[in-house]
Amino acid sequence: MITFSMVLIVFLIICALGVSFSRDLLISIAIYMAFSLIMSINWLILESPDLAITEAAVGAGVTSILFFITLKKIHSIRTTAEEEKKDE
Amino acid sequence: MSKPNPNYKGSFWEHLAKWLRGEYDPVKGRLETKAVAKKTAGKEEMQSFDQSIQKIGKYDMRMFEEGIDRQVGRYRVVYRILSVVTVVFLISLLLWTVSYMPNFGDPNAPTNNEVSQRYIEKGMEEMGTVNIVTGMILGYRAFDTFGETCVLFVASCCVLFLLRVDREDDPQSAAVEEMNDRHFEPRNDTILQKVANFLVPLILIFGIYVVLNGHLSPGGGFSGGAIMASGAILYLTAYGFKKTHRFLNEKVVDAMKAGALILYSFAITYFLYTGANQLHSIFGPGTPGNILSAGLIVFLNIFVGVEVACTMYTFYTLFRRGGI
Amino acid sequence: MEFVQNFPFICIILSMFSAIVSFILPGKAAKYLHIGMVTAVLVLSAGTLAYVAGTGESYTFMMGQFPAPWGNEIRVGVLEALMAVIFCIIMLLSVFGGIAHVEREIQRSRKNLFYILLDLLLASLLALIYTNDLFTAYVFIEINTIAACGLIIVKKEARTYVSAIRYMVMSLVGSGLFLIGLSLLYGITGHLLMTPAKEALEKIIAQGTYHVPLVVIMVLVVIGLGIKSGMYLFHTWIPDTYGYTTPTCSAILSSLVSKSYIFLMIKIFFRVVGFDSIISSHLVNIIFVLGLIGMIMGSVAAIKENDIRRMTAFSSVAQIGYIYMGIGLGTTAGVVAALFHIIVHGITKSQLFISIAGLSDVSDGKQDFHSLKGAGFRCKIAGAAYTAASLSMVGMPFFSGFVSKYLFASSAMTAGSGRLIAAWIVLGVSTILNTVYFMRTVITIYTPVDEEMRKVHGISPSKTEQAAMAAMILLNVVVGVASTPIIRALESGLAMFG
Amino acid sequence: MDVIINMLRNHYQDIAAVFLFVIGMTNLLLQQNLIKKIIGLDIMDSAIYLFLASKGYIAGRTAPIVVDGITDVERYINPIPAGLVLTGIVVSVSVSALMMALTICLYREYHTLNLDEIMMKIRKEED
Repeated sequence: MITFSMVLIVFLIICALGVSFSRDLLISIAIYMAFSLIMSINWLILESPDLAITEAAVGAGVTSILFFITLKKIHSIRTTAEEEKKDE
Repeated sequence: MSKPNPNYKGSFWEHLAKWLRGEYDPVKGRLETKAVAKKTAGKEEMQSFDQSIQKIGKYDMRMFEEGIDRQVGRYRVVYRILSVVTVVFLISLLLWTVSYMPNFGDPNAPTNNEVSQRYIEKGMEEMGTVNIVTGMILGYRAFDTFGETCVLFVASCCVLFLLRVDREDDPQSAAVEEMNDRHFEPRNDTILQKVANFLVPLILIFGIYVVLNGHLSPGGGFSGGAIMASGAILYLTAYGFKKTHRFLNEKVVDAMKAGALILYSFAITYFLYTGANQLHSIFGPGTPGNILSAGLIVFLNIFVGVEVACTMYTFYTLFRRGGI
Repeated sequence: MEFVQNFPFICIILSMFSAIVSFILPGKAAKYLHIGMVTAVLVLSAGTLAYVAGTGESYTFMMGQFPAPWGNEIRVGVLEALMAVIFCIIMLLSVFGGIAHVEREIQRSRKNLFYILLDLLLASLLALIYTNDLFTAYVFIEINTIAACGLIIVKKEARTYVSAIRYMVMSLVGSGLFLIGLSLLYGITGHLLMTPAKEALEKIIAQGTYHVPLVVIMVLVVIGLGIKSGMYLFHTWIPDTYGYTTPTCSAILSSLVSKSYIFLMIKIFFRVVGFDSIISSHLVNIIFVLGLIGMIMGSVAAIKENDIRRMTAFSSVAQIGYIYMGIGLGTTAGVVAALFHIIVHGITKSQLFISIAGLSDVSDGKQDFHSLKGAGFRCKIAGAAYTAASLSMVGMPFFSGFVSKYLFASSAMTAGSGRLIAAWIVLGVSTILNTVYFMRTVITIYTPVDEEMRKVHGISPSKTEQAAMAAMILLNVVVGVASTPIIRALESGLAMFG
Repeated sequence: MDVIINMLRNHYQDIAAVFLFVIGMTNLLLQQNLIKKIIGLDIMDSAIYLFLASKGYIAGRTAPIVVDGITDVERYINPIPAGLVLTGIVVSVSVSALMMALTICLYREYHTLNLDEIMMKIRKEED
């Protein structure tokens, strides 16, 4: 069990570093989603199923959706701005 | 008036008068080089500490082109080293502290004292909850949880403040938002709709199950509410705003949210007031294990669930187009 | 149990409840509800103060059905009740003092949201004052932070978003550090309520175990709350935050929000870790030095500033330095002086921000010194309020600032001779610097100008705002003249803390 | 060497939490990109919660959900940290939602996600 949770921890740290060093924001967000899922498994190992279900629903679910929608919104604002420039 | 002093220009009085008028800065170029050496970096006077550490993050070549001299580059290197040193210091400080803490998984750690003992041994009897964590956050420490719901509420108010578009008062920006929303949006995607048809009821039922069984099994208002919200979000993504509006428009969501919060605050006031004044509460713990047990906790879970679901759904719609 | 003991609980719940109800009310109703609620809370807090001062004993109040180590608790003493009263008065005056600005600067459809933020801010301030539970403190710190961020962005201008982001980043680091300190404390004591945690810590200190974690906990809590209250070194968010939002919010942010964190810090010092272990860990020395540097550097930065509001914001850095210097003296007298300065600075700084708004309104809304020339003639009451607040900050007798400066100077004598000399020198230098930049503004706004410039350029402050300014001058003088009962109350409240 | 191995074995969850905390905080303070700042904030919060929750774990015991009516302390782990973290997770979601809303507003005004560039644009406006 210790080995398994150590592997999970190494994954967690790799994910955290990956977020900082990835170039693409979309990839960063996907890595963050993976981070949340691994964290949720880690909660299970720590015998806290309440936290696991909350982290899976809130961290990997809603927060990531909000990140994606933020990114999408930013892209659409950029596109609109570029179109306006073209029109001028 | 006295006659003008020939030595006036450049004198102390001229400087004073200029400073009073706001044209002259008495310490510019003198003080900041001595006392706050790091402030020489930019042309701005108040280049402050956290701005400076933010600048280490990345070499931004444009900064050099903007005519800020090479000094900035040198300072950035210094700050980069400084920040690395700070990080290493913080890690070693915390690790050093951790090494003095009780071991991980130690049954004799100071945390396992009479408090957790009572929660475990008496929790089911006093609160009627099989899930001890729920009994703790909604029973023993109910005030904290009410505060936490208020955190979500105040955050949703701030987001409303920032992003809401008033469709009646400001139709122009509403139209812009509508157009923005159309970008990158698949319209009437059949696969998505079929999948949503299948999944949305399942997700919603699961969410309701998690909320209602909060006192019996893992989960509770927060997780269940988030699950229900994700079901609603999936439906919205598949079918678009028009179809969703038939049963989930702004008024319904706001009314649900406000209603749940008002009922929650009434319930919590009753709970706290009776507790503090040693009055008899009409909501007893009931038979542990039944769905209608645990007194107020079932209702508190439902209120929290509805509030969380509505808030998350509002976040999503606000982010997408500034309103439901 | 007597019914009056329920008052603090009712205050907290009332403010949260009115926030929730305001969500479905129109803006005007939300405004009246807010004003009524603050008044009610003020009356209830005054009742609590009278009750606690009468019995001479503090009491704890169960927030739930279970007593101390199991359930939440709040604790009510003279100090808490007095702070609640003062905070309510400042809140009420600040809201009245900027009410026309709020009407002008905030969109009609968003007014109820603004009052929700104010209601929840008051709830969190009260909870931070009264709480006897560390985790409740954390939750309400978050409410406070988010509500404060909301107050920064109410004008919906591009510049305020940047200040909000910077404020949020710094604050979140602060609350993160605070929560880590809390987890460590929980790890070594197993308690989250202040009273049992203190008992457990006393045992730990007697045994000599866990010495290192204890010191780190203190450092983390001081840094975490220091960042949020604008201690020197972590003060960089202050000028941006106070400089661009609507005057009511500037006044509330500078005079209440940062002070509540300092109050919580003092509470944790006395009620959890014990002031003796703070002194023996030499942490007070660091707080003392940071306070002294802040007193000087804040004033220097204020002298360099050309925008009157940013100048006042930098003066906040200096004044918060005074408070930390008082705590850093390491004596009870020093802490009393610091607590008194919390009150004084709260009153005076809100007065400054409100009167600056009045002055800049009659100068075409500009805030640089050049445009403000002669503004004191254009709006007499704002000029008077500004002058009174400046004199108070400088330390003129008959104003509240004089008393707190006197308290700082006399309490320094109870500390060691090294501290005494350092504190006196820096107090002197800082007073001179204060005089320099405050008198500069006073001279500017009373520069003789011609007839044309004596007319109002822009909008004159409304009647309510003028009345609020007059009330603030009065309050300042009252606190300055009748300071003895307040100081006595602070002393007895601090004695109850232990 | 033994010290390090002992430390690793006895405190591995705490050590992970410390490293994640520092990574998250560095991201929050030093990253210029606002989205990455927010992710850093979330990682920092998760790390603190991991740190807090690891205080409640007791080796060989099960989750605090009463099975078969047995309410024996020797059987279940400490429920307090789990409850506190549950509170904390919701706080961190609300904070990050607020930060994202601020990010959208900033992007609308300045058309960039880079805080450095935003500061430079502001400085230009002021000059």
